[in-house]
Amino acid sequence: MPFPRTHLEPEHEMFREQVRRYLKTNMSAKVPKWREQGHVDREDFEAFGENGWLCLWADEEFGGLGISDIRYDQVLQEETIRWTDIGFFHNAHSMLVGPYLDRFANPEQKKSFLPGAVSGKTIMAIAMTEPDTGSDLAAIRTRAEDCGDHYLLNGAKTYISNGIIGDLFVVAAKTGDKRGQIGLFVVTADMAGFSRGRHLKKMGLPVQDTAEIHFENVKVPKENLLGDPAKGFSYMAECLAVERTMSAISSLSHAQAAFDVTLEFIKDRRVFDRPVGSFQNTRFIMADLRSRLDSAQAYLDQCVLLANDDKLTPEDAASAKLLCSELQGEVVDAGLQFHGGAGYMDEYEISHMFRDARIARIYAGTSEIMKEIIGRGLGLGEKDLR
Amino acid sequence: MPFPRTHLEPEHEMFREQVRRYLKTNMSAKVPKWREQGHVDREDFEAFGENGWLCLWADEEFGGLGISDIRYDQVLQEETIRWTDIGFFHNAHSMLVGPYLDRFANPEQKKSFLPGAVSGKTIMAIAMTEPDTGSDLAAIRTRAEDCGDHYLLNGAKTYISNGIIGDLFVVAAKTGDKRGQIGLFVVTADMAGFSRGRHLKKMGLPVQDTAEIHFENVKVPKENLLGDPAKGFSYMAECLAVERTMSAISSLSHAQAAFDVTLEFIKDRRVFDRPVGSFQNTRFIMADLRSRLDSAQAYLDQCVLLANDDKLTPEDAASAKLLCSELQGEVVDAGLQFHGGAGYMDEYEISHMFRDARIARIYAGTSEIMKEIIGRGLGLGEKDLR
Amino acid sequence: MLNRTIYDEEHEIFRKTVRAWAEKEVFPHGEDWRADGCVSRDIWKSAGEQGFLCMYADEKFGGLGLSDFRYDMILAEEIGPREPGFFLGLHNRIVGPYLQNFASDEQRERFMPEVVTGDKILAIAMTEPGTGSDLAGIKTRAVDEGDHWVLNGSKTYISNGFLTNLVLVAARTNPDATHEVGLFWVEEGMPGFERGRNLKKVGLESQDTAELFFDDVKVPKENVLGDPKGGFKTMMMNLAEERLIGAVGFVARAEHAFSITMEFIMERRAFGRAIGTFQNSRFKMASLRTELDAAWALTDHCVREHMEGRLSAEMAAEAKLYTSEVEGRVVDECLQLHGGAGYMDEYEISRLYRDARISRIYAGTSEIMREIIGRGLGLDERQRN
Amino acid sequence: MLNRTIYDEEHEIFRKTVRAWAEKEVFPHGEDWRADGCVSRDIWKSAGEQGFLCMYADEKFGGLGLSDFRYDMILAEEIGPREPGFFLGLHNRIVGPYLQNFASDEQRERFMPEVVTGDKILAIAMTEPGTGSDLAGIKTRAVDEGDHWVLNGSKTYISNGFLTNLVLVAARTNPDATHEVGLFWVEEGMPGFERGRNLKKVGLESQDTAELFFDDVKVPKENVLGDPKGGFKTMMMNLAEERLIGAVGFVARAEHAFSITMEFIMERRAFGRAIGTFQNSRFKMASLRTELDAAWALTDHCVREHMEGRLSAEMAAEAKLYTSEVEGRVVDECLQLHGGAGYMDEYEISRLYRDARISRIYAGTSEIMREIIGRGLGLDERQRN
Repeated sequence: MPFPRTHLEPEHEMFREQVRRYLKTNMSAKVPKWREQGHVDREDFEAFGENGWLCLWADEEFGGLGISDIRYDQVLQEETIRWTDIGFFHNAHSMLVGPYLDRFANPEQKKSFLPGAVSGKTIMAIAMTEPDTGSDLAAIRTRAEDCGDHYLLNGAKTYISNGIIGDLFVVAAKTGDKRGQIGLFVVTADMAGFSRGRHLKKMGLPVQDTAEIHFENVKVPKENLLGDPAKGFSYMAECLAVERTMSAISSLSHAQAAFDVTLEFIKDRRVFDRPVGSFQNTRFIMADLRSRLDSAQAYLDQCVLLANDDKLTPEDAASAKLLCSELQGEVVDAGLQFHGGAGYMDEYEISHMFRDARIARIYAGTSEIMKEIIGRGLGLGEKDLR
Repeated sequence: MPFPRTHLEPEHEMFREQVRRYLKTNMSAKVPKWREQGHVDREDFEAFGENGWLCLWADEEFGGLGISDIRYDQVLQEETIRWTDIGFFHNAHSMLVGPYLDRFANPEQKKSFLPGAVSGKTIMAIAMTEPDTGSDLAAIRTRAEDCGDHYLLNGAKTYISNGIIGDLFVVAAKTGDKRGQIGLFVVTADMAGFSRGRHLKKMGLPVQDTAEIHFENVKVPKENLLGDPAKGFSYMAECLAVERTMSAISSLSHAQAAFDVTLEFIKDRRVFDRPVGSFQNTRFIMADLRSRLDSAQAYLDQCVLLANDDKLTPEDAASAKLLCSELQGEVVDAGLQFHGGAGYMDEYEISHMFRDARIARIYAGTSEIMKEIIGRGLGLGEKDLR
Repeated sequence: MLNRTIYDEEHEIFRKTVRAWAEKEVFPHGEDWRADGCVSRDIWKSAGEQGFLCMYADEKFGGLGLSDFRYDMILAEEIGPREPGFFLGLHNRIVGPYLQNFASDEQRERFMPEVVTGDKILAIAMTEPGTGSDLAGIKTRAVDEGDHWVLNGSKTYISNGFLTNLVLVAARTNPDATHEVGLFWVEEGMPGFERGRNLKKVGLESQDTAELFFDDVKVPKENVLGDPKGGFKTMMMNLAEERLIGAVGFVARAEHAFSITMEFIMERRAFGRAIGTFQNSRFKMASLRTELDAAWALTDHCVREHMEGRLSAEMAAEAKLYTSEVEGRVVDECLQLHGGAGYMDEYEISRLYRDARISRIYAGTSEIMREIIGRGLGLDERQRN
Repeated sequence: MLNRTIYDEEHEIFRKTVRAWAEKEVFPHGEDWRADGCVSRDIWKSAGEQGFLCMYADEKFGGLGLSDFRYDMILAEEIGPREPGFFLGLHNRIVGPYLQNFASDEQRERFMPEVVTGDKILAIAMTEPGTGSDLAGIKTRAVDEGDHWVLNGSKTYISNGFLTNLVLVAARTNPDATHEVGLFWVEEGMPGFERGRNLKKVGLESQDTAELFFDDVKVPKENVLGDPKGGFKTMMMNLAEERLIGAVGFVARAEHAFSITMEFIMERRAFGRAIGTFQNSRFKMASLRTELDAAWALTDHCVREHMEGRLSAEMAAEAKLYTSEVEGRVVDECLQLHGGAGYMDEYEISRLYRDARISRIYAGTSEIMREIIGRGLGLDERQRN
């Protein structure tokens, strides 16, 4: 019997049923095609939009449902990962990029960008990371020069999720010479000087298109500046707690799915005349993982409730992200191991899960950055404690 | 900011304040004496009794408060561990032995045993383990022979907590030759043929008196049989989920206290001209432990709520016990390490915590037994899966 | 870093030769071979020309008569980490020894010359769909038809399986006795012998791992290796060397991962410092360095024992277990220290991470190694009953 | 189990002698010594009579002129695990070498004879309250008063601190330069030299660990070891050997824990089977066996390098780090396999567990070892600026 999740109400479970039915019927079968071509299709975003599942939080005037309860996003993400592929990044669109528009866009900006975001006609991405900066966002070099009625944007970004199919990019760029003086700009793919670089090949997440993008004298009209041109850094900090909670949700959903795939396999696969799962070593490791999955789920669900009330601290979001991504890594590793040679072969789902999972301890802030955040919260920062 | 614990209501926190004030004022100072003599004093149990803190669940007619909400027991245990010593086993009295009386004693038995249990005049212990049986309870050898109006009890038990100061023992004994045919008997220390063996010396928990006890032709009146003489095994199974939850509570409270002691130490102690806590390695390990403590707490608190509703499965109780005791082991080990040489010295509290913690992965069922339980719950038992 | 003392001067000269050849002939083809899913036949012939194949073979077969295990260690160390699909160790130290030590003179005369030139690429076919490490569970059957055997069944996860033209196949020779297994040399072109797919996998992209099918394959009696009932025993005799050559490859790959990571973390900067100078990076690398050195010490010790002919199956299992687990930890931590770059194909660490994942599985999983070691300690119910 | 090849026949003869002596003279006193908080002075003299103390000392001082490190390894292996409080290694291989290698002829003549007989028990006093591994932070001061130095300060966690009658004390000799430190031989009976408490600790109950106080202690100039400003350098020169003898002791204790656990789990039964035959037990023991063997391989390798005079400080740090971490894992898993018995004083594993906990801390914590190894790799901000 699974550990009961008390934070979900009947309406969330009804929503889950609805999502599940749709995904199983309409999308599960597309996964091989997505993996082959290296991205989902525009129609997949649009289908989500038609169902009302993009940017749930958006106001009805923009076509949204005005639902800010992120338990719905959690359910959506859990079902997406279980029935399609963890690389379908509609959640990044809705909950990683979307919140910048929700929180910092002015009414005109909302009017112009949100309808497309909600319908899925406009696929969104965020462009922060640059070659050589990694987690050190204050060190970015992309510049936005104030030219009166517009900004002139120059620079390059990399590791951009939805980078190939994206239409709208929230771009972080330096607006002055001080470290951390950063503004956020809405750049659309049709602007002159915007170009996409390589579609990056990577170990896993084949469904997720990760790309480089370049800005060469892109004229970004002032109307596309989000909020204060010097406050981008604190805007990003503000959105990170939700981003990391979402990342933790993905990791844990993926870990739960990998656990289930493995559990099924080891009950079935026999060796030395017994099911692999009946060996004590297998049983003990699965038991240990089960208890940690349940514990992480209980914690994460609490974090989700706190995030709903805007009470989730950056430290707690970092804890959730750290825990869930590390656990995901352990589950897929053990799962592959228990598959034996089969686990190494592409035809077994666990092999994809293993490859897909490795980025989770890195993106949305590495485990090391998470520990810095939590550790500083304990008063152990090098600068605070002398 | 600590991770918010949402399962406690204001009345529990009021209770915590009351307990804390009492323990700090009246009991903290006794710890060195307890450690020296190897047990708490009878008066300490009686003091708890006077405060109404023993067997909270007992009916008012027996002097109890009729409170079956185990969050109060959780709070009591957390405060006991923080302000006195983890070896003061009033919780074993109230929540490990007590429930056998609560669940299986008939009205006459309750009338005769509960008032002393509630007042602390009768200190209770449970006698299951025997030399050579360990976790395999079905293999016990102590026998209770049916002699008409009484049972004749013969055998020996070991590792009995409260074994030196205990007055009343719930004893498991074979009542027939079938494996697992066991009855439970209330044996009092004044019965002829009852004797205590050695007060066992052990690595830690000096405040907890752990002893051997012997039964040589002890005549146990039939009125002292609890329930059905053949159902002791299933009675024990019934009580184990709560016992393990309590054990998990103790482990996690101890781990939290060890974390705090260490955090304080490393902020203060300097090496190479910097506080130990300001080194990145220290900060990262403390951050990792912090996130796991929070996660375990969220899970455990959910388990407590489930136990309150009698919905906690044996598997989930085993998960909580496994997780919390393993985490406790890691916290005290890292805590001692960060104390450096000081951590190895008796005068630093962390050295006691390190020694006290090692039994937690063993008693109330070893980590291996917990994994068996959880693993079988997954359908991976050797007998279920062929 | 541990000062390895196992090599003499002539070995280091050999190492230089190997390195120069590999830089020129092997490494430049990596990308193509990964796209092809196997290395080229030409590189096998080139290795043969260099004298790198089955050096222990008699000079009359073109070999060098040199059985010193350390030359194959050097091949594993120099080539494996950078071109993981070129399974020289499998040819030289896993299958080759069957031909060298257990085959008939006639078989050696017939096969060894081309094995030494690289015209014949060796493979061994034990695993079947659903059997994994459990050799007693194989279902491929060989039926004695007088002057030949008839082979039926299928094998999977066969390394070198796509390129091989001489494969040693394990098959049951008695339907009533699971432990009666024979070993048969199956040659390319024998009717009924077919290759299946070249399997796609997590890593080792340039290593051809294939399914093999046997449909009424007539195998002449001359192609039976030794006693057709005694294949198990033969297979057991070569296990120590098989695990040892694996172990060398695992530590070597881990060492390579360590070394490219050292470069990366001293070059890449964050928050104004080389990322290698953060205490966390320093401590992780220090721990990995220590584990690597313990792995080298254990491996070299086992090699010395092997050269003295006294390496036990349990010690070989310890070496295989320990080195593959260390390798796994090293590539994981090293990838982490690369950050996002570590996930991208263009960074070598991402390939090493994927390649390494099979080490804890093939040639006997870590679990099987623990069974062997634990049973060697006497911790086995069956031995006690 | 790893076949160790480091010992020759004469070493094994010596091992038998040590073992016989220890069974008769050392081990029977364990309980008393634990109650006393230290071993007896008599056992030191008995060891001296056997020729076990500072074997490298010149024959004219009663020594054997035998510098072979392996004899001290054998003492550590045979005695340490069962009588952890008898710190022969400290006397012979940590403090003794200062006298042998860096002292004046006059000091050697004066002290060595009694050091060899065991009448003088050696200790070294570096650590101070609040400094831990940070030697640059010591506050004990020595002031030059012409024909003598005056010592003031206090030391703590001094092993052999209660029994010692000749202790080498590190003190700052220049108030303005933290790195100018001198080493002083302080003798029992010098006015102002006092011992504090024999500290109670988690384990090592029979090892006297004490505080030492120096209140205007007049130390004659003849008792200065080498350059009174150059103590740091001297201390650094002996670190490799200090860590190596520690490492041997750690693996030996872990090996002993493994061996008593093997006995326990084959004897103790649960659910109708010896608990050693459960797969979990078998796998745990197999993993521990593997780690132990890696630890022996690494340690013996380092000893060989040390005997060749080429063991680096970093490699010694690796050996210390690795063996103490392995020891910690081994005693923890072994205790777990004992179940409730493992927590009881009457089972030896409970003592081994407590004894082992200091190994990751003293003679430089695991964190300090990682700093040393990591800096040796060049991963150090300071080296780059």
